[in-house]
Amino acid sequence: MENYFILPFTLGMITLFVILFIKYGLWIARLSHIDKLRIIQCIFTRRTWDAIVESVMEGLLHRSIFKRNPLLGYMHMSLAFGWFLLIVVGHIEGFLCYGTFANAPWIPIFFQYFVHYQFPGERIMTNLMDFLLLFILSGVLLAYFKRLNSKIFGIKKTTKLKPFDKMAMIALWFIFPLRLFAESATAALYGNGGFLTNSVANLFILIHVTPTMESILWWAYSISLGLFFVGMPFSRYMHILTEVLFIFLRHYGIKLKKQFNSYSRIQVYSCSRCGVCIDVCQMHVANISNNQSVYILKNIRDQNLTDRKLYNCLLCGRCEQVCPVKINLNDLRISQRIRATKEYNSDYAFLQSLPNETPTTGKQPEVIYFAGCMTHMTPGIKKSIVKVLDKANVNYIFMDKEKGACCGRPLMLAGQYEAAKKLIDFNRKKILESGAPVLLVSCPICYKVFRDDYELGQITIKHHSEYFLELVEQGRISLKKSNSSIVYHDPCELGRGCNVYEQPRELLKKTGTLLSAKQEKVMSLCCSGSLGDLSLSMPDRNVIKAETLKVLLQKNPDVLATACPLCKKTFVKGVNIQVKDIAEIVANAME
Amino acid sequence: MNTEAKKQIWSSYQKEIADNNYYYARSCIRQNFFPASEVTFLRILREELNKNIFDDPNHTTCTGIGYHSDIVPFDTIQTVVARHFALMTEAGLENVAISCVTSFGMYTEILDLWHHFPEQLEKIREYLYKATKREFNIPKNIAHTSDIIYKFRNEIAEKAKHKLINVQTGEPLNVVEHIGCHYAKMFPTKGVGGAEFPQVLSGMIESWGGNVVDYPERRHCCGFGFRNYLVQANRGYSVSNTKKKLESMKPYKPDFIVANCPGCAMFMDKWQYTLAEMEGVTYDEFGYGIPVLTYEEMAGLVLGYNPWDLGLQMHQVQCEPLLDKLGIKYDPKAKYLDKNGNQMPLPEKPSCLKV
Amino acid sequence: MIDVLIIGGGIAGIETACSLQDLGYETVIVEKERTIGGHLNNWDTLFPTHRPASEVLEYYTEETRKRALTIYLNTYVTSIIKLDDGTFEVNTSRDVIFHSKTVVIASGYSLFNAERKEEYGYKIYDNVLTSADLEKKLKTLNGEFKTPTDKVPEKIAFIHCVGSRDEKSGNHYCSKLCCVTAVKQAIHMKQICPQADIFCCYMDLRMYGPGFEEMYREAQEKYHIQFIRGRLSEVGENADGTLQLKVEDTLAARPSKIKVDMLVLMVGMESPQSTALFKETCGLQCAPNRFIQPNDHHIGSNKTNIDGLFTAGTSIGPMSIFDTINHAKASAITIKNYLSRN
Amino acid sequence: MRNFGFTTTKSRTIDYEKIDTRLISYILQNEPSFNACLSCGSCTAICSAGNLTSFNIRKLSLQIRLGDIENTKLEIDKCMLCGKCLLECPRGINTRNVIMLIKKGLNIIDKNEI
Repeated sequence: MENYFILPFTLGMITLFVILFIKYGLWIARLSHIDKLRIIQCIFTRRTWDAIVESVMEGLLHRSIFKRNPLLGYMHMSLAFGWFLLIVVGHIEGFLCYGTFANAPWIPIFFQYFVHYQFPGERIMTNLMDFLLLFILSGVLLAYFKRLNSKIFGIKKTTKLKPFDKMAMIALWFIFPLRLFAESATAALYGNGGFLTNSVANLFILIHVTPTMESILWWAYSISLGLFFVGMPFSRYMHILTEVLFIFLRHYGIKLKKQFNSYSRIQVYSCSRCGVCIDVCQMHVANISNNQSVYILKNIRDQNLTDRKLYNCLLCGRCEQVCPVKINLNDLRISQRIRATKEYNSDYAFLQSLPNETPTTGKQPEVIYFAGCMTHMTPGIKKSIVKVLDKANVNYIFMDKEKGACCGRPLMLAGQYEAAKKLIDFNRKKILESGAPVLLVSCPICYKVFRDDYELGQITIKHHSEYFLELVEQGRISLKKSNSSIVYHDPCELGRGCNVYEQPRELLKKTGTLLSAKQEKVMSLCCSGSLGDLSLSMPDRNVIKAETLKVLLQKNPDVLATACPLCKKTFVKGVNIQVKDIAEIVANAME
Repeated sequence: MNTEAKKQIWSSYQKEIADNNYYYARSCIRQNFFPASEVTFLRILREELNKNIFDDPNHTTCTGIGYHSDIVPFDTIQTVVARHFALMTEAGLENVAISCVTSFGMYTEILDLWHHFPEQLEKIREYLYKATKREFNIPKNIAHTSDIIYKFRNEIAEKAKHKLINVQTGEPLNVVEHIGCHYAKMFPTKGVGGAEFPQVLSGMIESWGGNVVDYPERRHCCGFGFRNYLVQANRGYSVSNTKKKLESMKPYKPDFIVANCPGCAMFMDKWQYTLAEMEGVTYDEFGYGIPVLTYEEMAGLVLGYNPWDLGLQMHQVQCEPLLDKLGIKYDPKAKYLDKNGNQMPLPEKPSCLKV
Repeated sequence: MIDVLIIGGGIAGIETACSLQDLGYETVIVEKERTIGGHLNNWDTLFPTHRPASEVLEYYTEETRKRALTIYLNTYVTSIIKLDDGTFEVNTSRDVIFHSKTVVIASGYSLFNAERKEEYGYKIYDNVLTSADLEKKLKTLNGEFKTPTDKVPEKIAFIHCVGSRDEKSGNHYCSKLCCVTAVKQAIHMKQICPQADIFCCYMDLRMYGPGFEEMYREAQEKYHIQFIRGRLSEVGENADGTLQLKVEDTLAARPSKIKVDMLVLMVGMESPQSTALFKETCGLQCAPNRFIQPNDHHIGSNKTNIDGLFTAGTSIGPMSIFDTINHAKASAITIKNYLSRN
Repeated sequence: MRNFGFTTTKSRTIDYEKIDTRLISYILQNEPSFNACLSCGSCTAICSAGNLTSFNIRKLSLQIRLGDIENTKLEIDKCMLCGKCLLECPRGINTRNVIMLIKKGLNIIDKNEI
């Protein structure tokens, strides 16, 4: 009769397992056939081990958060790893006491209540459990503080909560203090506590603790556990287990598709809302604080994502770089845009009626050059590219010299996937027909889409910074070093988008003194001109740009170099120093 | 609306109109579509106002329709007009009274041309002499016949048997006046009130007790536009313009329309039938259409002439509701009797417009 | 013998007097109305800040009082005669003859009489106002704004260039301030009648001054005022008393008709009749636009063809308050140079 | 209805009483900067789609204001969303968002949701 208090816990746990079983079962069942095959093929390979290691490192130890913010990392770690150990050690304790691991699930949870007698290693285990409890409680204490004042964690904003989240969170906050009090009450009555529980028990003895009070405390502990378990699948704490599932699937090579599918859903539910992405988002500069990835994922879960939030993102990818769970935040957002706009894709019927002429050079061309819309707005870059190609004696075709269709990336960014495919087909045909082995592009926006979506077969796609470096290395052009100091801005699409960081720097080092910026390479700031954002107003863009420029120009360089016509156009209206594309710098430095 | 200020503006331009002794230049359209209008005009001038007006059997069309449809050369037309002046000169007259607004525009234009290019006048004199052995003087005064009625509107008002008042309510009738484009839009100084505010018809209406409706499309063309009507494929354009006017005046519930140009009167009348047949719309409250009168017919009604003698039965939109409002007695049986009292064939009934 | 006689007690005249007093000269102002301040008395708010016109007026009233400026009110000049000794004899309606070393014409402007554009229906249709009428209405506004026919307006149109840039009005020149005034008034109307649709029909928008373009943009973006590029051709009255405007939307290249409850005509500035009188009595040279011809457009805009006769403010052409005050200050310095040389 | 071999033509006159404001209100609600257009035409001159077709975004923006939804449907599909107009606009109008709002607006008008 007096053991009924285990019911809330037990029912809660059963509910949790049933729900998780159904949810995960459905998600995995809904993965594509190929993805399922991938899982089966990889399950007995090293990948599983890697996934286990990462699960421990990230899911339990929260290494990535630790790296970014030790205090926040400690908080996450103490809760996750501490609790995990509490369960593991609890089971060992049960084993030591009963001689078997096949105990009822509530035995390790309420061990102190059930076992008042001595068993081998009892003192060590009790004190170890007390230590773990203290470890967790320190994390809980930090969590209280974080709610009250997130700033001490170096976080500017914290996430807002829904009722289920609140319930689960409050339950979570109570679980461990209640466990402490319940165990202490038992210790006060039966003297079976460790160093922590005994200390609290000494206080309890002062107020004459009774078995009824003990019972109430164990009930409360059980209820808070039960509430937490019931609330968990409907709250952000769902991430605790989903994250592990995601880590495994990721290791098995499952990739995010353009369409929002079951894997996307797993990613969405893997977000722990640690808030690291909020911190790195440049939108704060413009006082925009409702559109960061964590909110978007939350909105996707709650199905209340508005267009304004969905489209108000530069898609710079900085949040993706810091996400401890490595969620594909950009692609998730784009998949939402695809979903939101799928009813009104254009068919570009006019492309069919355009004269289909692929320019030729007579000889076998080495390169086909695609300038793209943005390069046509920066004639300096276009002229420089042509100058370098001529100087190096490259036999090339200028694909869109007079007229050209857009590459499709801007459409892609807006979610117009079907429409973009039409443009891709149109351009793809021209590129393939040219017979050139290399596609040269001078705009990272185009570069990204050519690499990811064009399926150009044997043709290698090169950004001009890569190609020019090759020309230098092959001795087809030589560069003269000047004494001007240069700071390089990594365009989002080229750097984080295509992992090209070093070639532009190599080239720049040959033409001048390259200065480093405080935030560069993977953490480089966005210029604010991004086509990824549809709703950001011009004044807000200007504010963000000013902040980026402040970082870039800290060391007073002579030249601000970039490798993207859009970045150049964006910066040029905000600074007094020279803003040059790498193509222009190379063209000027040619001997 | 400040009507006083409005009236002041509308009467601010006046022109000189001869007092007596006119050479009458008839109108092709008027005598065909409103066969009693010109007779009524002559009757009013001769019987009511005791004026001398010469109705010459020798005069011809001015060829204005041919001119505006690009099939008669301008030199030819000038010679035809010169012949009319010769007939006037031969009749010992100096003032022309022109029944048609397009003719009025043609005469005015030609005189203006001769004024600026005297060599052209000499050439035309030569042409006319070669062709007919006639010679001519430039008329002293050119007036449209509506100008003459306007000039004597107060005399007519004195003799009026009926006023433009709804006898059932005692309220003045709402009258839409429409001025032909060629009356004053080409030579504003040649029209009473100029181009923007021609007063020639509104003056008559107000003198005879009616209320002039000022509606937004008051100055818009009736839709005739010669070329637009003469080519069947273009008629949609013509009827659309009329529709625009009718739609604009409809909210004012006009009791009738009066026009000084025979073409305008014809089109605003006949197109109401066409629009009713094509689109099922009428522009009055009860489905009869808005009656369209020439100013001669209006003057005739005011002077108490028999509506059937005025030829009102020849209109598309029937005039009986208007006659009832004016309190004019008429014999419905006599409507389609000819001048000898024989029954004429009855017109077909339109499918939409009530008769 | 007074140093400077100033004709006109508007802001140009008062500012000239103040500046001259600071430079140590004795001035007399002659004003035809019974108060000083000129047109500013009838104005509600000023562009581009929407500040009450009364603030500026109060400033000058206070200055006048503090400085004890000599002003003859209800007095108008009947002739200016330049004497052989280079001084001036100025006759007035009051049988007072002034003798002064110099004269400043600060007689300002008069508003274009919108009745001259008959087709716009001013004084014919009740709901046609001029920009000046609207200012008066706003100045005395008590409670809800209603049109002259007592309706809360749902649609209002502002017509730019009434009597300006119009050969038919006899004025080829641009009055310069009507554009920005229209934008200011449109914003004001939108603020007090938020439900109203507001149109501005313009030929060109000349937002030349500081803050003007910004205000125009605000009018578009924040107040959703619709700018239609096209000049009003004709106004008709609908059966329900609303006005029907015919304007070509020249950007769409299509005629348009707009039904409005109230029409505001942005009347331009004209040279006042007195200028013609001065021209007659002392041979003052006027420009083809009938305003006084400055002796030199660039470096002598306060001078006239007559030595000792100066101008301040809009007597030489349309000017904003900002420009007028500067021109008046410049006038004072020009006069100082003249007086100290002679 | 009788056929006379001709019909009335629709008036070209813009009647502000009869303008279909569904699309323009939807756009302005979500992108107020659209109202700041000066009709300068720089967007149109630089337009990638305009280089390949008759697409004229300046004209289109006027037509949208005047409620010409049918023509907008035909025209808007030509835009490739490349964003050159965004960089060119002297009034900083968020043109790409306007385009997406037009597309969405037309879609929800089709569904009778506005």
